[in-house]
Amino acid sequence: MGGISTGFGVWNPIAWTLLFIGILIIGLFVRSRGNKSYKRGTDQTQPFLSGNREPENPEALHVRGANLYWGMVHGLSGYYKRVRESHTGILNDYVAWFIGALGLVFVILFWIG
Amino acid sequence: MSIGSFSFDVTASGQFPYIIAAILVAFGLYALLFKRNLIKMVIGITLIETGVNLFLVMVGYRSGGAAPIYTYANPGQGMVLPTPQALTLTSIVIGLATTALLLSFAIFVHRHYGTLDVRKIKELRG
Amino acid sequence: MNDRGMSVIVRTVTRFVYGLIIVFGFYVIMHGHLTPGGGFQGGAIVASAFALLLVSFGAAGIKGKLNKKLLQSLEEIGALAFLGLAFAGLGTAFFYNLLAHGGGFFGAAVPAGPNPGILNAGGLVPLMNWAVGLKVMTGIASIVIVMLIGARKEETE
Amino acid sequence: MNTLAMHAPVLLVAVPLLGAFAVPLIGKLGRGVRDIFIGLIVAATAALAGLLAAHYFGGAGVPQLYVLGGANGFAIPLPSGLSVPIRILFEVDGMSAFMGLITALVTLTGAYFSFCYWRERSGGNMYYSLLLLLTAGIFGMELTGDMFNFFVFLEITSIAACGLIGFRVWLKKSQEAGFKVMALYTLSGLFVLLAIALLYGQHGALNMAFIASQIGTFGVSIVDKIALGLLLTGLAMKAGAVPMHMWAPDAYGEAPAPTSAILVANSQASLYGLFRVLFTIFGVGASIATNAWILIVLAVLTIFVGVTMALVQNDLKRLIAFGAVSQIGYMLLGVGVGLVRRASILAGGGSLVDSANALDYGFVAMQGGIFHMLNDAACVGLLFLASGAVIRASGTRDLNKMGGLAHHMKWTTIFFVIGAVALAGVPPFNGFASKLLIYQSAFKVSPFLSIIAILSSIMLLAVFVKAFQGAFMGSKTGLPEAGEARPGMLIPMAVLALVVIVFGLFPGFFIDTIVTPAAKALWLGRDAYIGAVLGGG
Repeated sequence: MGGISTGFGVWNPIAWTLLFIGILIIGLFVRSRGNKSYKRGTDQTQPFLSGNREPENPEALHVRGANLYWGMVHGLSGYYKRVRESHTGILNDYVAWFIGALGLVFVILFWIG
Repeated sequence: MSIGSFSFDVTASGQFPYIIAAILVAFGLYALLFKRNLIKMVIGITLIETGVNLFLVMVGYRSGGAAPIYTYANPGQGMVLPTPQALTLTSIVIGLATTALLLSFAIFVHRHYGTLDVRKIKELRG
Repeated sequence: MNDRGMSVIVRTVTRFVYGLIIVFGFYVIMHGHLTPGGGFQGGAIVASAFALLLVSFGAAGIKGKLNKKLLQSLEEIGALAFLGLAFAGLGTAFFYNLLAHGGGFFGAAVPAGPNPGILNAGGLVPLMNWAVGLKVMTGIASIVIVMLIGARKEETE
Repeated sequence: MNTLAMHAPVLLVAVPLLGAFAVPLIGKLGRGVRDIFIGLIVAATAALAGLLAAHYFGGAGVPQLYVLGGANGFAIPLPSGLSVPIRILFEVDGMSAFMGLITALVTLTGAYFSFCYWRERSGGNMYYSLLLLLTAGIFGMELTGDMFNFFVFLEITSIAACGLIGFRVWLKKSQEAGFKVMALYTLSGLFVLLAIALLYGQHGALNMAFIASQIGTFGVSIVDKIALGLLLTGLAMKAGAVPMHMWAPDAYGEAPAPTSAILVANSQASLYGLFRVLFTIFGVGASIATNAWILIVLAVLTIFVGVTMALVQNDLKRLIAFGAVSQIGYMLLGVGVGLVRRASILAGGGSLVDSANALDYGFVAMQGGIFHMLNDAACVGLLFLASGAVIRASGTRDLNKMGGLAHHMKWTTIFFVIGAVALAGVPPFNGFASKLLIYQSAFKVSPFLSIIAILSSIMLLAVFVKAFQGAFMGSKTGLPEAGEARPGMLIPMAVLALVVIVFGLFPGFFIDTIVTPAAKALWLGRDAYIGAVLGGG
């Protein structure tokens, strides 16, 4: 019930959810059979910070949103530089984009058909 | 060229208003693209609007037609099309509202930014 | 422009003409269903008289004479009246002209051909013209007042 | 047909309009009375939209016509015997009714959320007045069958939307956004008006069905093509398609949180206008394939640029706004792929009726694109409402200054996560269902399209991980106002979350009942749309 068939495959969310819950239960069951060597009050409960000492102020540990994808943005810096610079914030440029797109659409419509 | 009792003026002078409309739109676009002052950009928008309105009125014009008012034309006399005139009127009313809103925004932008130079009003970018 | 308005000449001429402008505006609204014009045009003419008063006497000159709150209330009433008249025809269709060609109130038929027209015609159209006229004259007047207040704050800062 | 259902199309516009004009007067009676009045108006509007949809999807299945001001039909017979469709018509087919449902959902939740959102600050009568005006305008755009009337409603939404963006005159950025958005809206509106004038000059009528039948009879002339280009670009700009999207993040980001979602619904209404133009008015003729590829190019650009720009935003609302821009691309992609298929069917002399089922990739793409409109409205609405609650609690919109809010606002966190994963297309939520349809059918046209769409969905998930990490994760902070949102704000969010979950768990049911009729109305409803107005078939 409730599934969709796309002509290429079938997607049934109810079956998927039941399967997900089943796998979750199996996973939890496997986990519960594991070795219970966890001891409270020892160094095991401390977060692992590459061997560094935990800072006094817990907020220093919070990776702020802006830093989250630093690496990826850096890797794509060539693309990002161009795209961010095209969002200049100047209204004339926005109008120019619109007129340019309009011109392009006209060229396509009349040239290609 | 004629349809029924109306005729379309296809001579050069008959096309004159269309040319004026095109020129008005072009001037308006020029102002929007190259003028840096917010007020001048608003003027550019109103110029485009005027051009479009002129075009609308001209679309409904039939040479020899009377003003489309019931009590003005003789029975049997042709009238110019009333619909585009109603449209133009509506468009003018809308234009009044948009222009008023744009100018109010310009006043407040000037109060906050201390300038009307569009190149300096770009806190929202990137 | 300062708070006291413009020169004596302008103020004197304004005293003469602003009443005439308002009367003319009301004429345009009233004959909206017969001649060029109508609610919006007439309302704009009346509002231009308010704008003239504002410009020539300055903001201080009209203080207490044009009540912004009252103008805005009248604007809403005009809009509601227009919508109410549109709702009135809902028995048949929205915007249905109940009164036209009924023979009674605003129900006369206008003869074809050049004639001065009959005011008592047009059904709901003249009433709607009045509603729109009320809305537009008060609306534009309040826009002008608000913008003047905005511009004056600008000068003092 | 009962009287209420008969009058529903016009009442959907008239009731919010009445509310918009009455609010300042009712507001004088006090805040409680005013809020009750607005609540009633919005609820009545939503009920009318539901009634209209129930009438179409629950049986009628034919376009419903409403003639404004006319007792006896829409055409006024002239002495010459010519009968011109001059009256203003409202014409409701499956797509209109479907869009009405979306708008009703978004405005209902947005308005009820506003009551609590503005409690301390000066919400003001004007805010609600503009909100109701915007609602009326959006409904008008979706229901009208008249080109010029469409333009009027377009401008009403422009003015009301910019009023909502900029009514907080003490905020610097909102004024800047208001001016820019208004200038661009006006420009696009004027080009749409120019196109309408050209169409009027060519065909002598403003009725969409009449123009469509004229184009079907006489073919697409040069003037029609110019009008098509202007309409396509103008409406794509108002929908926020890249590269004309620059206003969209400003608008969605600077508007008050409850109305941002309504602005997205406004963009979707422009999208509806675009689809109406491409499928009904220019639905037959030479250039359908070209139009389709223009849509697809716009779609790919919108999806990719929207999501990559969202990744680098540090302002919570601007981030969601770029995400919302990218979702417009999915709708364009689905419908564009459908249009490509439709063009090839029409060119090959195939039957549209035979292909209107789940076995034809073109129709599946249409279903996906249209279903995604509803899903996007629900998810983006949920995200914007949640961001409003977050901003109220933390007093900032900067992701670098927030943190640890999950400790204070558990429910808001849950709702935000639901909206975010659903929008990013994580199963089993509704975004996945519609995106799956788009991926699989776009693959048939070009694998490249599917790859872009899937990659961008994954990146969108990354974007929301960033927002979630920035706003909700981390240790408890000493933010002064931090605390759970009020019930009045949580309930609208819960309603939207429920919609997201239910549509995700039972997509087949909703696709069968509402999405397929809406897609069919575009896919093969052209003749019925024209026939309802002009008679015959």
